[in-house]
Amino acid sequence: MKKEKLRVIPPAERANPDLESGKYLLMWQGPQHPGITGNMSLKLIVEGDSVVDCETHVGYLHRGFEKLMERRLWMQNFPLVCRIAVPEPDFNEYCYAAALEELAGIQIPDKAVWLRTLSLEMIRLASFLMWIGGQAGAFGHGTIIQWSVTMRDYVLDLFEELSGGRIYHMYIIPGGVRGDVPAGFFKHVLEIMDTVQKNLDDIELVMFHNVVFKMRAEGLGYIPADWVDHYGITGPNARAAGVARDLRKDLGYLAYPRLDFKTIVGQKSDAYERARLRLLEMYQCIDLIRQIVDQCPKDGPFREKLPNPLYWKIPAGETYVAAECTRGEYGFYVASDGSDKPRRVAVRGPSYTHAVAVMERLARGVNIADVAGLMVSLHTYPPEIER
Amino acid sequence: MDIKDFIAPFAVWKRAFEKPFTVKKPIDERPGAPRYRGFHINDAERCVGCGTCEAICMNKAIDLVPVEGREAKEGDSGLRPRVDYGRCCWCALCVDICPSGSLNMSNEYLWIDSDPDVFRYTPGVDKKPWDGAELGYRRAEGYRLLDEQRVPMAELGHREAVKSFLELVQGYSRAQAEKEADRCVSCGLCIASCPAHMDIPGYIKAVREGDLDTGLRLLYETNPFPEACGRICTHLCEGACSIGTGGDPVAIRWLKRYIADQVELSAYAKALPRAEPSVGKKVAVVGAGPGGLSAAYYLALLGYEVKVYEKDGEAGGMLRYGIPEYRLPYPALDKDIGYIESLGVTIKRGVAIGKDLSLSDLRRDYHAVYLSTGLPVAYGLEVPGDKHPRVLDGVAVLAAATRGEELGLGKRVAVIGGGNVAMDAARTALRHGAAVDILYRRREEDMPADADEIREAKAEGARLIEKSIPVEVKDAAGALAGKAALFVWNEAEMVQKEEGKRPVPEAIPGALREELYDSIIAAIGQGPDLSYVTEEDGVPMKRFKPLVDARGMASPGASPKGGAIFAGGDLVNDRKDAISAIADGHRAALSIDRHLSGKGA
Amino acid sequence: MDATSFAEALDFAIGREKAAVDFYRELAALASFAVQRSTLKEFMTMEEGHVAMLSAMKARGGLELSSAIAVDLGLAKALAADEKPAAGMSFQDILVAAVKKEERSGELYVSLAAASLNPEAKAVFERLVAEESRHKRYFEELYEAHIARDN
Amino acid sequence: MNELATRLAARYGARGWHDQRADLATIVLDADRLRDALAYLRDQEGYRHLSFATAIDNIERGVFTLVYTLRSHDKGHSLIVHADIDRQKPVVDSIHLLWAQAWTYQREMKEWYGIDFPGSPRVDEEFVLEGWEGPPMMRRDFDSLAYSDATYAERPGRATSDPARHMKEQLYPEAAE
Amino acid sequence: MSDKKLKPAPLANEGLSPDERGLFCDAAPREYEPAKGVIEDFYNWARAESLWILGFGTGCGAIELRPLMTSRFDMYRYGIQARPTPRQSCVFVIGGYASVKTLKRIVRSYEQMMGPKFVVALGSCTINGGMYWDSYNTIKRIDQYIPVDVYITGCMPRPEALLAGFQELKKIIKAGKGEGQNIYARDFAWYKANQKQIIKNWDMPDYNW
Repeated sequence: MKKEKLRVIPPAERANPDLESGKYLLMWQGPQHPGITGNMSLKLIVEGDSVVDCETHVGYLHRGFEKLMERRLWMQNFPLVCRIAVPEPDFNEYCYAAALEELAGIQIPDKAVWLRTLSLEMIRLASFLMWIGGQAGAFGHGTIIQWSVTMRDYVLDLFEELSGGRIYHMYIIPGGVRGDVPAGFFKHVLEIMDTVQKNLDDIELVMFHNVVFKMRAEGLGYIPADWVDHYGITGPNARAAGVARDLRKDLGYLAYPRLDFKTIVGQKSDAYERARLRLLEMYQCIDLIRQIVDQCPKDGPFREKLPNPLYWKIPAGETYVAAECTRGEYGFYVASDGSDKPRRVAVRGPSYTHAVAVMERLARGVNIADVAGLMVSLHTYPPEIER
Repeated sequence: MDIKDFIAPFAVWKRAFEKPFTVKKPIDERPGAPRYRGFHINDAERCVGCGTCEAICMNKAIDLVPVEGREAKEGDSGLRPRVDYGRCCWCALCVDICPSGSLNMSNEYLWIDSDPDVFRYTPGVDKKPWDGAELGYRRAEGYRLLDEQRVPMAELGHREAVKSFLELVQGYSRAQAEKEADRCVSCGLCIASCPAHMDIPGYIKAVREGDLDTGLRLLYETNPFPEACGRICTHLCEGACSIGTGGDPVAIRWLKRYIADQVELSAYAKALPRAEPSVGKKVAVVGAGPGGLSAAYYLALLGYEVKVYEKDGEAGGMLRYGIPEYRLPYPALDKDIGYIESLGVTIKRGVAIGKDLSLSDLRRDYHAVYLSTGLPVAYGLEVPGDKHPRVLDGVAVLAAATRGEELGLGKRVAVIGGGNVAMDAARTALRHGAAVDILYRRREEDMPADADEIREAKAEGARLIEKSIPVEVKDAAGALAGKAALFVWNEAEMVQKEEGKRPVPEAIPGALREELYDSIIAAIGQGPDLSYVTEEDGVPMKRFKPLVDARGMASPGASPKGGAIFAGGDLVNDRKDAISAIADGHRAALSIDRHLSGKGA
Repeated sequence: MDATSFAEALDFAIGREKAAVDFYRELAALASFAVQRSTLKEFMTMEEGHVAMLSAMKARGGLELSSAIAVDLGLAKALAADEKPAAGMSFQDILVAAVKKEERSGELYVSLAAASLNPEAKAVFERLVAEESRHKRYFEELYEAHIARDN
Repeated sequence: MNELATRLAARYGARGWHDQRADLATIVLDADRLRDALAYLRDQEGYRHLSFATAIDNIERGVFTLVYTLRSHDKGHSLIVHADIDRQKPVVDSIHLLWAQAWTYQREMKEWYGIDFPGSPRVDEEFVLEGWEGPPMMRRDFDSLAYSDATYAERPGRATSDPARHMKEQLYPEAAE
Repeated sequence: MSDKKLKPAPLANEGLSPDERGLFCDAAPREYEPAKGVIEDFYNWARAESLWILGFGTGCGAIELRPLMTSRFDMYRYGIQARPTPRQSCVFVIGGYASVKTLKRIVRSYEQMMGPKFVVALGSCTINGGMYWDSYNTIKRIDQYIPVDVYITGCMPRPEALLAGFQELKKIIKAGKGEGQNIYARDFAWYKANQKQIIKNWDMPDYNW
């Protein structure tokens, strides 16, 4: 079986099927559906068991963050932003904090830089661990999630120890971080990394050398490299298509320039390749975390003193701060009018394009049973689309 | 696809005998981490009910509620935060910002109920299983959202200070003032403690926002002596400041001074309210101290024609004659008084009531009279020998210094007393090159003087001799007779004689000490001079002072022929500080207006 | 002086209180302005109250005085009131005179109690010692609160 | 980067180039030349990646300010392009043909601000809201709290006191206001 | 709550096309009629020990269900499992905030669930709006729209708290006090009125079963 033959590039134009003809069936996948990530829905038009057309419907999780943030003080938004993306809140915290610091002209202490990097890498690992369970599950493979979610839980235990929160850490606060690492924390980190790595080895064997997974994932959802710019695809989805873009390298924020890592690039750009690339990035995370533990300064302040948060005004200006999250470019656009509240905060989540424009296009021609697997292979997360 | 893809998955069978991941009894076995952000706990004793937690809470999860058995008192609103767990997001910003550090979080996270209305409680007041939890979120060492340190005030060094009467405190620059104002959380706990109930959060906000005209207007709403109070106020407000519960209180006094210093006198009129049109009534004020002039200011604003009678050559009362120049320079005081005069208030300087004019004259010529004559009479030591020519009285020494007279205190000076007059006298003597001992009957912590004053007097070189009961003043022997005196005191120990009362100094038998001084300045207390009030004025008196009602009126049964008499300030109240006198003056002005206009009688 | 009976002892005490009334009356005659007179009158009225109280006790034939001796704040000993208050007397002058007077009364009753053979009279004098200590304490507290605020 | 500013100024009347960071600049354009300028930036200047597009309601000036953030990965530089459009007549050219995901942003702006992009796919459909009857909710004159209070029931029984007022009532009620 | 005793509004599946209308039941929900004595006790025990959750992640709360479902917390050993369809589920977990758009699906899913059915609400948001108290798109009190049996506070409540919530629910069910379904039937008109007040495009049947 030649794999290349499986790569079907769906048509650019939307189909306009005649639903009255009886040839097609309109079906909804979601919001309450086991084959959907998060609370969103796909409106599928199917012919037999293959999808003719797909429309994404979002908004089930719309809370109006961007409006609410305009009502709150700069510091009051800090607990709010992490809720935008539940599996990886820290990217929100970082982008928001960094944007504020840039606008207010605040330099954060070196220790905070390292601890921020640590928490971003830890949550990257945790988020990938949750994703990989979902990816396997979407192809009917229930074992992986039993392992990987537990591994994720171990990472969350670390977060709990560090920040006092399991899901919402609220650790990266404008000005630095909220506390130094507790005694013995780095030791725990290294222990957990060993456990996770061992488990990843198992997952590698069981999932990536599983004939069922291979057959279902290979060739599914092929993204040509020239779509990357056209669709604004970022992160592993772009890297799996052979486009070497990693904001950690490109922007060189936080402590990344001081860490030793290479951008992992794929080639085949199908669901299997993307999954494999993410697995490699998980190994990379573990490696980075070990480097951070090794290099993080032991002493020094962890937060810059800021003005009274009740009246903190940020000089008028605007900025866009992006970071490489698990799924790609995560960014906060923050505009200040010089008052004590933001004028506008806009959140750029990678799922915005991956789950809508890209998904709609890729779903065409796919077997219904593979829609869930395809969606998970794009690693989307609805709340960052609708905020 | 190769054979490995079929076989590899079986490899993990090797894990079958490893320890499973499963937690046996999750609910029992997994307490929250030591830093876990669980339910709130609050030390209700340390909490002062400032509501800063409520202000920072973006979820509006916190209400401040009255608590049974907890009354409002100075520096404590008596309210306590109540948390709605239908709102809380466990971000702990409330913990991070809490000025007193009383609010924390336990590591408890289990709370399940069928009734959605139960998820509210007042931590530290309503009993909860997690009260007193050892573990849970506390703000990290070295991490606070509020700045616990006051912006340092530039002051003359102590060595420099004693060489001259230059003002010690330099005042804040704009950047410093705005930074200091930024420390305030606008809780308003201070307002109740200020005798004048000034809108302190309001004018601090004005400083923060650089709107000094508004700041000045807010100051003058309750206090027409911002320059003076900005320097010498007893700042009870700072004692009540919620920020002071976990650090330095906000420098409220210096911020007040900053506002007044920054606005030129010529620009005052633009910022401040104009006087009402004349109501055609006249009021006399006796005594041009802070209280009398305050009454005059507010009366003038209300449209009264006000004349102030002052026995001394200059207006200002104790602010001028009692407080040395290095604490309150005369130009600053002149600015306050100058603005009051600019509203049309006439100050008759050098006119003593009781001598040049009688009180009944005033009652005849004015619709109302306000007595604000303060406490000009210094009390004596009342020990044998206290009439020795080298025993001086503190008030007189300070007044002479103000007048620029030669003091001739000599090289060795004793100051008897622990109040602000004693400190001022001691520091004045230091500036005249004397070596100064301050003798006080009790301990340093019992001294009624401001802590700052005591600290500075000591820093400038005064020696503090605590627990010393005056026994006798003896004339010096030989050539020094009449020119120096021996001060004899008895060393004392503090004895707690009665439960709940302050300890009493008791002389240690035989522990007599004596020391030769060129001058002995008695500053043990002062009393009023009421020789100008006669029985005909109808002023009821008790314990050597006029009795006033809640309105400040001292002549409830005043005959219809004469104007009513009101009294206030040190003469009447027990606080005996400038800000209380100012508050009395303001209150009396309003009462006089109500009395004369017939409003709200 | 040797008081022999309850009634006589009380009579003696009433006499002392009456003398106190006269003391304040004499001072008031010296006074030159209103507040002095009103203060002295205040104290005088208090002493008249004592007279009335003791007289009533005598009539009822029972002693209704507490035996609790008030704590001595130690001011009386320290104060030197050699001179009698004069026309320009201040509150301090008046209070010093009052404290001294109460102290003298107390001392007198102490010696009377010691000298009394009649247990009844002795008891009366002892109670009067306590009573006078409380009067003195009253003036001492006034002195602390109004005069020696700063020392 | 100033050469780019000059070229954009000459070709599209761009102005107000501001370097926010070494790798981020902002610039202002006229709305009617926006699409051409974006196409130029994409095709000629290497700004091939559209990070996001959004709008700001500058109600004080009576305009919506559009925000397009482009990135040139070759130059390692991002450019935020602004264009004001009349708040009363919020219509602007669609760029859905330039970037394949742009229509989603435009759909969002249509729903959230009421800015129309004629020709953009599904632009008139509801995006995140359903059955919304209020005005576009990201407009500054829409008050979220007032709407929420009027629409969604709150659990009763809450009351708070202001410390200063409470202390006045308890400690010195006699003082005049 | 006295205002719950509204007169039942005339409800019908009007507005739906005739053939669609035929797909739904056209009768108001009824209260559950318990069996006699021990038999009902037995039923309740059985119900309590097999809680089947509807797999519908309505808010952030869904994220802590995964650890619960998987090996570390392993809820299967407590007789709890997730089901893909409302028709097979008896427990609805409201995972925090509910936007209006989701509420519509919540109502629909809830009504389609088999009785006796129970609702567990997670987090501050379900109790009084939580951090989205001033949002234009989220409700503040879920109990205005569907009856709730157990509330679990937290943001997010941990898996252990969820588990404790389910244990509490079990106790309630065993005691025969899981009244949610009956309350919904009794105050049906009130719930419908509340739902319709905020779900502006009511294009679904009034009777969703």
